[in-house]
Amino acid sequence: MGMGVDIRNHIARRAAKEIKDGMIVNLGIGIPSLVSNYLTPDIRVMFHSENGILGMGESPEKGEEDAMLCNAGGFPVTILPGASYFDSSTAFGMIRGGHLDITILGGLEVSEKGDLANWVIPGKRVPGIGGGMELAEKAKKVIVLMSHVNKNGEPKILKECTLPLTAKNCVDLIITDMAVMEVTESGLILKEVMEPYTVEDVVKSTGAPLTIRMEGNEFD
Amino acid sequence: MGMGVDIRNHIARRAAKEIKDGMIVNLGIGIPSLVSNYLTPDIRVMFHSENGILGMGESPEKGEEDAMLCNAGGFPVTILPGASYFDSSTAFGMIRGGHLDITILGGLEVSEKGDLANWVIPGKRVPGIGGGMELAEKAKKVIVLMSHVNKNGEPKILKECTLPLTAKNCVDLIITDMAVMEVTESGLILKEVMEPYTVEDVVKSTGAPLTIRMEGNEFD
Amino acid sequence: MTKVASLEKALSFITDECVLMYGGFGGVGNPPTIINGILEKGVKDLILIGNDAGFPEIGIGKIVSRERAKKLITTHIGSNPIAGKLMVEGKLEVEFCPQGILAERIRAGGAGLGGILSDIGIGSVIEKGKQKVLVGGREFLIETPLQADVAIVHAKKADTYGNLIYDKSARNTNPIVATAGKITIAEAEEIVEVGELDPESIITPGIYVDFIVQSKGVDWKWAWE
Amino acid sequence: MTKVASLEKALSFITDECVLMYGGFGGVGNPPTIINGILEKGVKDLILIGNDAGFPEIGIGKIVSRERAKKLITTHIGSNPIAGKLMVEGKLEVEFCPQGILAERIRAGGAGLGGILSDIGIGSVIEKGKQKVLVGGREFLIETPLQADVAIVHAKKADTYGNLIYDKSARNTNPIVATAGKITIAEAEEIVEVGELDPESIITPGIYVDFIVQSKGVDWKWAWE
Repeated sequence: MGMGVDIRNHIARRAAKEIKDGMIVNLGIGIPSLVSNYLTPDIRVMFHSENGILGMGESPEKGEEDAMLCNAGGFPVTILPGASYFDSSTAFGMIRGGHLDITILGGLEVSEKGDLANWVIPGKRVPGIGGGMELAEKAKKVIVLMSHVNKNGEPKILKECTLPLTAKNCVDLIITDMAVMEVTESGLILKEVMEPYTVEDVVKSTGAPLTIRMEGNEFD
Repeated sequence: MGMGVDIRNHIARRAAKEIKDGMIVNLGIGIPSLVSNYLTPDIRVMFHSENGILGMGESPEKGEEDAMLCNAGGFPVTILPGASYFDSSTAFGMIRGGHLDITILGGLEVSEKGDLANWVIPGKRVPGIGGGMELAEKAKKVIVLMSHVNKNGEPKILKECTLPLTAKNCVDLIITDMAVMEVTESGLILKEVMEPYTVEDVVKSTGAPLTIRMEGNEFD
Repeated sequence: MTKVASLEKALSFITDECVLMYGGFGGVGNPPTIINGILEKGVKDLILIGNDAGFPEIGIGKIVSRERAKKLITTHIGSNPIAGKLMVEGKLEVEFCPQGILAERIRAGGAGLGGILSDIGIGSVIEKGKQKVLVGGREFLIETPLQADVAIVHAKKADTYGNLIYDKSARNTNPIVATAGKITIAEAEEIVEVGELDPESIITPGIYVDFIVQSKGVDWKWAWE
Repeated sequence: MTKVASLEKALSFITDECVLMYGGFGGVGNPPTIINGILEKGVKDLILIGNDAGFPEIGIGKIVSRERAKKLITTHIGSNPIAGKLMVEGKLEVEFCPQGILAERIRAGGAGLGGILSDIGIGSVIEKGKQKVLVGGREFLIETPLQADVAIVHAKKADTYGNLIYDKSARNTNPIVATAGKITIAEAEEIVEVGELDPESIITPGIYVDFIVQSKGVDWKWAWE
């Protein structure tokens, strides 16, 4: 997405605030995978992985990797006390059964109705669907982390997505380098604006109407 | 069925001959449950139970029962080396997946086409279907053990069953107190006659035509 | 963050007319402490879902024998003659399902599937009231998923997060039942701290368990006694 | 009665154009010794079924990269760019399936179900070519079962009857894949006598396994290296 490391980490830090003690959370690849770095020690979370782990911990130290203990992306992880292993059909049974409190995913486009497109760009190679559809459709809360605009400066938050959908009406919260927006029945609510942007910057960079209802204030 | 212990054991002993080394076998309740007593030590069999055991052994000694180790009938069992425990959905996945070499079941009626009725007598209380349908439909070989006639002396082996069916076209072999009969595409083959009966006795007590093709001989 | 709860707390979710699913097979693996608690609390008109009706004085059978259930979705009731008597008298509605298909319907309920396609019982009374589909030229019954307001299971050990391991054949239907409750209550013979169970040995991940109750142990005579 | 076999014997069942299902997820848990054996034997035109295409030089990825497969039923191929290139060039037919639904289709194949009903991907490209049914007023896709001529899995330990236990997250799709082969071959890091595995700890009962091959161990660099 061409965002610097600092901005990516900033988005991840903001997303971490959505995670409460005791939650079961699945993190997608990319920026979402950074979120676990920003949890405070009082927040005990069970991280879920599609390949069959509940209770992932931090990445191992270099040299301490275990070839038989990896996350869904194939990268080495550790486990925390209380963790369990199971097969992938069980891992997805948990997802479809509605047991995930939050999934945090990357996005290519999000519509004002909460439609998510994040799996294929026409004209580019199709990488496949993976577990994204199930996570987007079935997690209790879906948070999308992405850059606010594409590399041509065009909005990625739109009235209607132009790319093939991953799932309809699934996104609850969008966190970008510019803003935090909630998806509601009546459209998008702008809740926070990131430094150094202004409300006007955000509105200009968003392809759908925003209702402005910032923390502690109410504009309309 | 009003058959004496000796006759029941005799039927069970004959059924045991059908079991070959290395087979996976499920025994129903009643006479079938006696079959395991008649296996010779060279025949190593994995006994399967619907509640989630593969590799059941003999009944425990009195006083050695384990309340947490029972067969599908709720009676105490033991396990052999190589046994495993799993849940009931897996136990039936094994059955439907075609992994059972033989199931030995009781019967109320069997037709010449191999239809089996063994679960409900109209007018009597319906006990339920249990796992019998899946065993009868999906085991590679289905052997039925029963008395040749009912308590009124009427045949239980018929051209068509009169009772509700457990499964159609499923029975491969019938072993009774009078005879051993194979079910084939072209009807029932009488293979053996039990002491003290004659071929004529068997034919008279059977409600379907029998082709007589005894061990080492051929009559027609 | 412990899920260990008093029996009273756990029972507060089990109320008149609720859909109660129970683990166990032939009495073995039914959770005895919770079942006795239900009887003592006086809950009635339960809709039960489980493998069988136990024995008259063993396991779930006690709830059936004492007429605390109005409906039972199960595979057979032969081991509990009182269940059969109540059925004939019209005091207990019974819906029979082939045993492995009941297990799959429970699993489907827990795993968020819309149902399964089955060829078990085609052409028999099992078809009654069920939708059929033709797939690849073959006919299948649509067997719908089963879920419960409350699922109760019996475990050998639980950690305080609700990870469960079972005891030999008392595992039976418990792992699938544990997945299919809106609320799942596990009765455990032993409760240990998080981290004490080998992650490889856990059969039911704690994600499925909402409350853990200390078992008072098996209190009945067994079927063979 | 031992199922331990030579690699050569096991490979005799894996022939040109056969349907080969493989356990593993992102390379982890693919059986390396069997995969290398397939490459050395020169088997071609395989129809592969498995979670992903591995990495170009890791696990099942090697079979794809070396153009030994004509078709792949999978969930994503993003980690193996050569798979994407072959797909675009028309040299590899790829059928995509949502990840959990692929797992369920494999499980259904192993468990003798006619299929499952799924609401994943309704209204998307996933619907393409699939039957739909309306159950209780809701629309579902019929997802059909998957089986294979040969299923290959990787285990930590096997006993000579074929009971298997797995190693941490390398378990992933292996237990379901083990159930869905007409012939199932397990590659095990360690082979022990019958009776040495705790019956409670066995994940794949030996009933599903036809042959056991001694693993030569993981021979590749991992994705993160």
